[in-house]
Amino acid sequence: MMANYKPNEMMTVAAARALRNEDVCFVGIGQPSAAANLARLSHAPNVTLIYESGTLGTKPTVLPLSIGDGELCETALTTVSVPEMFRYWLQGGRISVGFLGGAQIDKYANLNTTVVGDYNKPKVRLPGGGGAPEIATSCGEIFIIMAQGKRSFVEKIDFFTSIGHGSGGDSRQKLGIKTKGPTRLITDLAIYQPDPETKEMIVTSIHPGVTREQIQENTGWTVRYAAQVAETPVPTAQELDILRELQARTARAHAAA
Amino acid sequence: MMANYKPNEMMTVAAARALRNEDVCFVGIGQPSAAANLARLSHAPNVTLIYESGTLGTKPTVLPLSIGDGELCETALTTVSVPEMFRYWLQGGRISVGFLGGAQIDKYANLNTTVVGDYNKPKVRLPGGGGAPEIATSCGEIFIIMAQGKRSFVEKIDFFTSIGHGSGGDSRQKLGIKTKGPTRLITDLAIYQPDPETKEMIVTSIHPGVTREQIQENTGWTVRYAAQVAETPVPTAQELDILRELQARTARAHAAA
Amino acid sequence: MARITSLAEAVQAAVHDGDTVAMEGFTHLIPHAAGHEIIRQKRKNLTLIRMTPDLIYDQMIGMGCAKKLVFSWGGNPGVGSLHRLRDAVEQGWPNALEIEEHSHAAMANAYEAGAAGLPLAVFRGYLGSDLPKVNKNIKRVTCPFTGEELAAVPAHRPDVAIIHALRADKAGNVLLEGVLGVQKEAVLAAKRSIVTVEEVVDDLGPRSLNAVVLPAWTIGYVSEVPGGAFPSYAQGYYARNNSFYKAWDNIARERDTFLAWMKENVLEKGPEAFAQHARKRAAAAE
Amino acid sequence: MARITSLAEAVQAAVHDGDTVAMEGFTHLIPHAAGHEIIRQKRKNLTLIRMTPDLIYDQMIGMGCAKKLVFSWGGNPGVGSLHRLRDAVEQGWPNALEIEEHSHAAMANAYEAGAAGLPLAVFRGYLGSDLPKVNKNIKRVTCPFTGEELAAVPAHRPDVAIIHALRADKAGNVLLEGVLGVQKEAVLAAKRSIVTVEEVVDDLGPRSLNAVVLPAWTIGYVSEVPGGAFPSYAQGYYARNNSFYKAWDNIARERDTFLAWMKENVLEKGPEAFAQHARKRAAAAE
Repeated sequence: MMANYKPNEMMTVAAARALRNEDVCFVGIGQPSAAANLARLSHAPNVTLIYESGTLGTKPTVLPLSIGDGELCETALTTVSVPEMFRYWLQGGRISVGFLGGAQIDKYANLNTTVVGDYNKPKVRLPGGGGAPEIATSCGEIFIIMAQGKRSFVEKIDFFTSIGHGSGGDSRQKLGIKTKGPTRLITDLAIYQPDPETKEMIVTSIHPGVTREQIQENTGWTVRYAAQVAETPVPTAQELDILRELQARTARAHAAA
Repeated sequence: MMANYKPNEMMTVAAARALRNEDVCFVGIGQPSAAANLARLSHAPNVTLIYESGTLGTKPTVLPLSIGDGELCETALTTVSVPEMFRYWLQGGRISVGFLGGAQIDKYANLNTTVVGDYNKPKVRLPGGGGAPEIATSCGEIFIIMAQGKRSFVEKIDFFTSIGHGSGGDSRQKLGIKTKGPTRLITDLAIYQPDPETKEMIVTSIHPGVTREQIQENTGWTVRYAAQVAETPVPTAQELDILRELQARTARAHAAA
Repeated sequence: MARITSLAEAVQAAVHDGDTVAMEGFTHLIPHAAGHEIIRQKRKNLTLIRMTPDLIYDQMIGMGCAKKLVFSWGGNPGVGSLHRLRDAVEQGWPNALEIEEHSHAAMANAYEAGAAGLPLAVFRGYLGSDLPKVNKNIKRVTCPFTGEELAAVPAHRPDVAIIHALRADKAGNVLLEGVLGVQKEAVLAAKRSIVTVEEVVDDLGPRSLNAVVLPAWTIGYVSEVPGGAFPSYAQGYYARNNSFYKAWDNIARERDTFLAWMKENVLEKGPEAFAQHARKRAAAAE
Repeated sequence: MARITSLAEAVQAAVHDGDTVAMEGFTHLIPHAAGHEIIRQKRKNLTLIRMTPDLIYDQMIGMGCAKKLVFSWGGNPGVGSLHRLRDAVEQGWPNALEIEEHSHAAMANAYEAGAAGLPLAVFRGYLGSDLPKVNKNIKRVTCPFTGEELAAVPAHRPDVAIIHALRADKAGNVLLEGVLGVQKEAVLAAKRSIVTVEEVVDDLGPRSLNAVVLPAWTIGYVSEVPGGAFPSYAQGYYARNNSFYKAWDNIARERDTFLAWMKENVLEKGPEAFAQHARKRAAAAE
């Protein structure tokens, strides 16, 4: 790939662009936090960022390492308790976008962050669901950020930690879920969106320089494509500058601590 | 009655004396508030007073007219929301003594503050239960303060707003209630306590100068007496001074507002 | 996202005939100015929800705005009865008033459940009380772990919540402090909301990291109405006017004195009439 | 009523072998010093409850204190796995560890319900998740008003809750500020409690009227342990030591490096060792 940016940066930039100024976003640590703050520092200055530690409307100068760094609280409109966060704010239906990621994903964007292998005799014990099971069903829609690979993009996930589109179609509605679920899967190679009928995640945009072969090599199911597949616009110089400055500030702050 | 105090003052003083330094007391407006603060300003300086408006550990200089006067909040350790008050503090079982009163009481200390007459066609529509239904069952024990009279001390109350000892005996336990219920009924004439078996409120102490005839004349059921009936000690000069100063401060403050 | 408008515009836009309306404020921060505006705009057939109906609902009921009242304690605190409420319930004047009666615990839990997006509130309540016999919205659920039977009531989900708060910033973020009551829950539980405030400021200013703030994006309308809680109070602005609460007993006792007072002090006035109460107190404090 | 004692005395009195222990702190105010004291006092067979097990439980599990873990997210935040937790679950070292796994929403609601004296928490959760298949403590209750099926989990009612807070006054009233997590709920839900604080002061000082305060009469033991949250942080005292969280990954990866670190830094030290972290930060800030 000939470019002055890394695939990871393309992924973060593409995720950031999906956020709107009027969104209220439940942010997870890592890539989602970078993407959400890039959005806030570029095209969506009024986007409302919420971290599950209770910080409402936070505007961190550096990215937090943990979900409850002091920086998040000090720059927030206010900070509520964690029970209140999950009752009034998440379950209350006040969040328009939730970000999720995971160790495994299937073509319906169901996620596993619990175990690899059998639950009672795991090959790898992963950290677990945390907020994901209810983020997946309570937020208006879900954006997923994950780098692609055959071990993570699998035909069948070992454990349903949080639901995406279930077994496709009207799976969510049948469970009584009223929210949209994953509307975007943003990877280091492409952007996927759900087929309107089957809800399978299909590629709607390919990042510059990436081939369909590369995408298939890094996906454990047969990848489908939209009728019209776009090329993701390259990160702008401004997007890269803001993202890199944010990450440099973050690295300095975390090293100093 | 030859005395330098009023029956009302005797009632308030007797109620105050029942509070202990280590009590956490859920205080209602009016007589309970006067009694609780008299206790705090005399023999029980560390008694913890809680008002249902959310004020924890409040130390008002003047008595509040309402349950949520600013004075209560400004002198409190802190103030919580009303849902939290009823969930964590009252239902949480953290209150040792609740004060109640009412328009009607029966011999098992069940209270009516809802209606006189039929519920759907009331002769008098009273204010209603407020916090009483759950105060009556969640506090460790209940002190009731009420001036006696045939219209209020009745054989049968028109509506069970809050339970005392139900129909007596183990009524409370049968309903799954684990708290003691009314342990003291303090009137302008006497102090009643529940019979250990039947739970009927029986007179255990008569205020100075009051006769059994007077008590019966002001009670709508046949009054029973403990084997040993005490005479309530007269209010001390100190008790009266503190109470009267408190009430004078209160009158001045409310007139000024 | 909060729109900062006049109170008249806010009521015009957010409160419709037949709505379920929750006006909260637990002694503190009762939205009296908003109640007067609803009376002036002649809203009818409202279902009024409020823990402690108090003077504000006595006025609205007496002026014929309400068809139903959902409440837990309907008195004039420390004074006595609400005469207009009693007249409506006992005599059907000016119209019959349906009542749905709860305990405070039930009402507080129902607001909490509404804010939490749940259909019901579950709590330990009403044991031994007759209220479940006269209110079909009090049911029981069984704990699947212990077998304990608990009380259940429907969550409050009003069409409109109306509260008074201390101040808002220009973006519409609203600060509450002091006796908090159920106001935050009422706003979060409602489809629409109006918040009157003592003042709109550039910045909410220094505050606790855990200050009670309703973000602008949870609120419909914000209106600056200094003194708008009178005769209730606004912590740090003016005190509760206990004398007025006592005086109300005489004003409201008879229909004609009530109507005369409402004409002079509500129908012929506007929200700006409340400013004198904010000012009077501020001056007195100096 | 809170007793102000040394941490060693508090743990001695309040934490017994076989107890169910909740040590909370959501990134902020994690009671690391108390965890070390429990390790030094060699408590065994504990059931450990915590939303985010984190380094503190990685250490306790690796040192053999725990027989069961009730949790919702067991990682090193922003870094990766908890190697001692994984070793216990995957290899049974130093002993097998039973796990009861929930979501954050369930854990937060279970603490809230415990604080509220309820036997269960009811919320909208676990829809489409496999967790109810592997956790028999996740059930459903039906709303009698709407028919909606909601999730139910038992309330947390630990034998002991242990938290770290900013400061206490001499009566034992405790102040929290900043990221609050579920600490207040954990203490109110527990039969006994220990609160370590950065400092014991004469007076809690100027604060919001709605400051988050645990009254002395809701707390068992208060112990002054400056720096006691390290490598977590104490708002206004010292920042989170993100470098230590990253370093822990290497320390805990292998059993021998872990044991060596625990010997040097925990077994051979006392609570006073934490003071350097409070001081270091204070000095650096000047």
